[in-house]
Amino acid sequence: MIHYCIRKLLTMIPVLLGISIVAFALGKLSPGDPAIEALRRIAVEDPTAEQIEAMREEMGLLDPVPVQYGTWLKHALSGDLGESYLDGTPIGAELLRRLPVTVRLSLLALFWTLLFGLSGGICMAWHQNSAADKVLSGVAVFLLSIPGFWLAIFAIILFSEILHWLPTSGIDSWRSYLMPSLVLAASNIGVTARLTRGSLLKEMGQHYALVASSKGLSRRSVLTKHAFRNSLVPVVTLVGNYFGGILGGSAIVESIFAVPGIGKYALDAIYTRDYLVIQGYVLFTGATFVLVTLAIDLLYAVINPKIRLEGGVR
Amino acid sequence: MGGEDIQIRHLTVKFPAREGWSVAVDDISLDLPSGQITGLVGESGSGKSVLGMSILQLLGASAKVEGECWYEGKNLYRAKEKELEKIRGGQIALIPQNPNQSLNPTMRLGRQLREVLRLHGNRTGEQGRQYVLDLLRELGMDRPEQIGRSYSFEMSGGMNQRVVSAMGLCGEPQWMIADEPTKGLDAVLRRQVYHVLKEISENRIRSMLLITHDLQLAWKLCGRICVLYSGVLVEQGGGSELFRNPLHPYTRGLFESLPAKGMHPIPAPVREKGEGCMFYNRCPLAKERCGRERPGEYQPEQGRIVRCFLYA
Amino acid sequence: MRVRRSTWILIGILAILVGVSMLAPVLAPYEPNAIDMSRIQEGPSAAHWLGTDNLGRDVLSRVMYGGRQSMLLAVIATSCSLLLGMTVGVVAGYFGGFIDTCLTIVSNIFQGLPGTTLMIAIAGIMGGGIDSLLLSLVLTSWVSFSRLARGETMAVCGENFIEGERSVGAGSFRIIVRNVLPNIIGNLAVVFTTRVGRAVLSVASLSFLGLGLQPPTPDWGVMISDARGMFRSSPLLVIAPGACIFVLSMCVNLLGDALRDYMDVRSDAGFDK
Amino acid sequence: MLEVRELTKTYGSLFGGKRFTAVDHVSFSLARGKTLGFAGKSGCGKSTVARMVLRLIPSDGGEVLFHGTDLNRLSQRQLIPWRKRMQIVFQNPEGSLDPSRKVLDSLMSPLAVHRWGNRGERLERIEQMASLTYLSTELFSRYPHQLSGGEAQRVVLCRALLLEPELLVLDEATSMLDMSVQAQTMSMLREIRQKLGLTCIFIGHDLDVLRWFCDDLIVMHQGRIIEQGPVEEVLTHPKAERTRAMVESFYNWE
Repeated sequence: MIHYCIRKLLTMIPVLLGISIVAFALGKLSPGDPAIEALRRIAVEDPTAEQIEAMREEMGLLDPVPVQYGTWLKHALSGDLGESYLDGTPIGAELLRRLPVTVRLSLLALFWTLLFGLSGGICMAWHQNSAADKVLSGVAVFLLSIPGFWLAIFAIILFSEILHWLPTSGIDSWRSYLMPSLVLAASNIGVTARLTRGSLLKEMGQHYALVASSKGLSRRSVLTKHAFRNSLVPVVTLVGNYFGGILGGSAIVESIFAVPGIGKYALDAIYTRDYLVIQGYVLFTGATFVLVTLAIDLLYAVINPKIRLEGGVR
Repeated sequence: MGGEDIQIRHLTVKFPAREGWSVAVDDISLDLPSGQITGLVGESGSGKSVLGMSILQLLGASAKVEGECWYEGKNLYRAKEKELEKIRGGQIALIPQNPNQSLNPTMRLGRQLREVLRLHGNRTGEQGRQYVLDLLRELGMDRPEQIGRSYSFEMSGGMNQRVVSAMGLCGEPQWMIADEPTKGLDAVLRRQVYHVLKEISENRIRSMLLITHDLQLAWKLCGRICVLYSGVLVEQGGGSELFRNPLHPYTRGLFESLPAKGMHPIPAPVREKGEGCMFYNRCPLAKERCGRERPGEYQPEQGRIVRCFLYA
Repeated sequence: MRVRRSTWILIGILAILVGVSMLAPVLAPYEPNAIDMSRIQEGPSAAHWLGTDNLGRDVLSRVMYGGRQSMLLAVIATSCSLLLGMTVGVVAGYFGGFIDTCLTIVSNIFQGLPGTTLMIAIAGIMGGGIDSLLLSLVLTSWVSFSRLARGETMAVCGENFIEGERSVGAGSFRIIVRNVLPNIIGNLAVVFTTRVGRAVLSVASLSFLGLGLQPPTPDWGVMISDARGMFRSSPLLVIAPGACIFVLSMCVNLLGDALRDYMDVRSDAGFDK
Repeated sequence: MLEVRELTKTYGSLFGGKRFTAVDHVSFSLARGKTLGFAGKSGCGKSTVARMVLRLIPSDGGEVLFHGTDLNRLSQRQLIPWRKRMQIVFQNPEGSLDPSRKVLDSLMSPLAVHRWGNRGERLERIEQMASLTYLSTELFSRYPHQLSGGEAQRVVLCRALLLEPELLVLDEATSMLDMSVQAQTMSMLREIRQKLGLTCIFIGHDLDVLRWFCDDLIVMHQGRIIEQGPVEEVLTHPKAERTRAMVESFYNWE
């Protein structure tokens, strides 16, 4: 188990480094000259060539790229991601302030995904090939095919404007999280339900399940006590991917529901061409995702004793 | 010990195939007398495992089972699921083939064993634990406590074989069905399995159905032997008599192809399959009649039944 | 194995969607961008079956045109991802060792970034448009192909028949082309299908956010984005393009399922008992 | 014809951990037309030896002299002409044929690799070998999953014989087959061996089959040869303790 944890931690490092390189590269590739932007911020509207050159020198833009990366990474690790072009606020602090909202929203969506996805999948597998299975399968395909933003528009019209049950935007109370998180979870619920169904049916067809029924266990017991836990293995493996989808997709949902999370911050920054914010957003989301994936990997080891005991290869 | 006989009448099992049905077991009637080991011998595709699994109704939803199987006054093929759950493991237990795949990889072995105790029988708590430990020790395991805490993938195939055997015994059943216990094992493991089965049959459960392709194992263990060929029961008789003097041409051919007997093969199909005997196309002694008509069951001597016109 | 009737229906619907989009210049009753300020936000009528939008453009014509770019983009981007991912995955899986380790680390990095995040960032920095969409779609989806291809290749290479080929003296290239690829292409095709569906949704989402295709391009995502505030007054402006995206993506998903079932049946055909 | 000296293979992880010697300084020689058997528990290294002789896996030391040439020193490209002179048949018939290709395509492949003749000649050669292995040409248009185990194994054998190898390695080639199919395959093998003058290496665990098919026998245990000699001699008067135990447990169950 310890071996497994250490290995997982070690594989995290190149991934985090890679993400930081991607984020850095995105910043480098962004149009516009950071020196001019910086001068503009200190109210130099029409800088001369010397002023620009001096600013470049000061900002380290003349150093070789790896050195620039090193400096940037050092700053980033200490939480300094630069300042917004727009209002000069520190980006790191702003992202950190907004992060809990996004994480709360994403975790809630993950919760819905697991709750409805697993229970739907179990229900489908239990009633395999019956009408209930077909209806739920239809619902699952519906959920994973519907465009999230389209669903969001309908949800707002129905629940906020017509029924007045839920607030349209902002995050004033827990009720504000309800609609965005469900919209965010929709497609993942469909995917999880289908995966769980398939995985459960596969496990129910395994030899050990047959042997379990030969001991006199009812079908229900075979499913709940034997097959279910094994069927979770592929589901949990993919939960990390779903969380990635949720975290990324939260930007769209945040923008529609006006939720002040990091996704909304990044999208607003795109409209105002505030590239450093986008860079910070990529770094933050990547790091959050990697950490959550790590947590899921550890959960995976709990479910699968083979990994816990042997540190087996995934 | 002992329990009642199992009587199978006109069993036919079909599976859906690409076109129509494929028949795995074709109208077999068979008595499995209690108090002895009956061997069900045949090669792959002969339907021996299907027949064995049909007794416990574990063939899966796609199989179509026709016929009757009487045990303690009940027709198992028509029994309700609740009744079957009582019988499975409690009255008739299974020693499955492929022990490594027969155990749940994410559940400790001890729990899988105690599960049977909870379902059948009245041993609970410490008493049950002790019972399982004794059982494991009896089957030749040195440190049973440790095994209870392990998972199946930590154990060797031979160990898992003993665990599944113990699992079958936990419910103290009357009957045991052993499904291909030596499949894919090397000589050493095969001998171990033989000893486990012998131990069980001598001290715990006398009534057993041994499904196997392993003629030597059948010969060593079985009081009676039934030979299957493509879903048809071609010959039955007492173990030693059958081995000394096989009657059906297929049984003879099968024995001749044993490595110890010089591996003389059964000829490849020499003629078209007819409407009649299943073995017609490969039979060296086939007559014209065999291609037209199905042979019935003939009884050339006491206790032996052959489906072949040679004995009509 | 015969193709089921429901699958034919799916293929039919898809063919209609694709066909109408392709033939839009012939079929559409109006120019998609023809502005007619005298008929703003009209309801359905004989002249405009689906009504008009806030600039008096014919909604039906715009819907007919609206899938052209996103469908094409989705198919092209996914094909590129397939080629890239398959090459990387097969090479990593077949040769193993150091190459495999390097490629795995690279794909882990791409897997470590949520796809939508990367797409938003790329589109945000490069500005919206077809090339940034293409780039971000390929960058975010090639990993799923390479992972699958790697795993499948490793499984195939564990089989004896590959050793058999090697033992008669066949070279790596020959084995990859003649033995490995035919055995893994089926499962890649299934993933390809579902990925095309996802790509359609991604293009629509980005266009909706203003980061993909740009107005006045007649595109479903753009149309929904434009009409967002007008739902109460003219709901068809949102419903019609959205329904098109939905039906398209659902058909593609169901087609993927059918393909998967077909593969399963083919691999289970050896069943005999 | 074949001489193997001090062949060794170890497995182990890159970062230390337990190193495990699968084959430990194995030496033997095999004369033309003879058949050498390998026996031992599963995992004793006998299959690894066979794969190293054919250089399907690289060895960590030792020489494989085939007609005096050390195969271990040849590059993959130099090895190609040698490949057709030695062939292998594996244990599981299903895995030995490419599931995505029809039987005929699989049979064509070795001839195509060695650019042997034109299509007509190839077909003729395949038919010739098919009749030797009792393969009906009807099977040619089938996929592997449509074959029975015995049929699949005969296809593999036919394929191995196409290039007229001198050395044929049979790696538990019949142990997954039914008794009657095994008898059929083995008697066919004996017939072919005589007709083509093949030299064989036969790996198996059924001592009766080994006795029936082989001239000499090597018994391995944990990667080492513990006994070798004429098959009757080894099986009737085993010298090593483990060989005795193996023979004992095979013939005497009590």
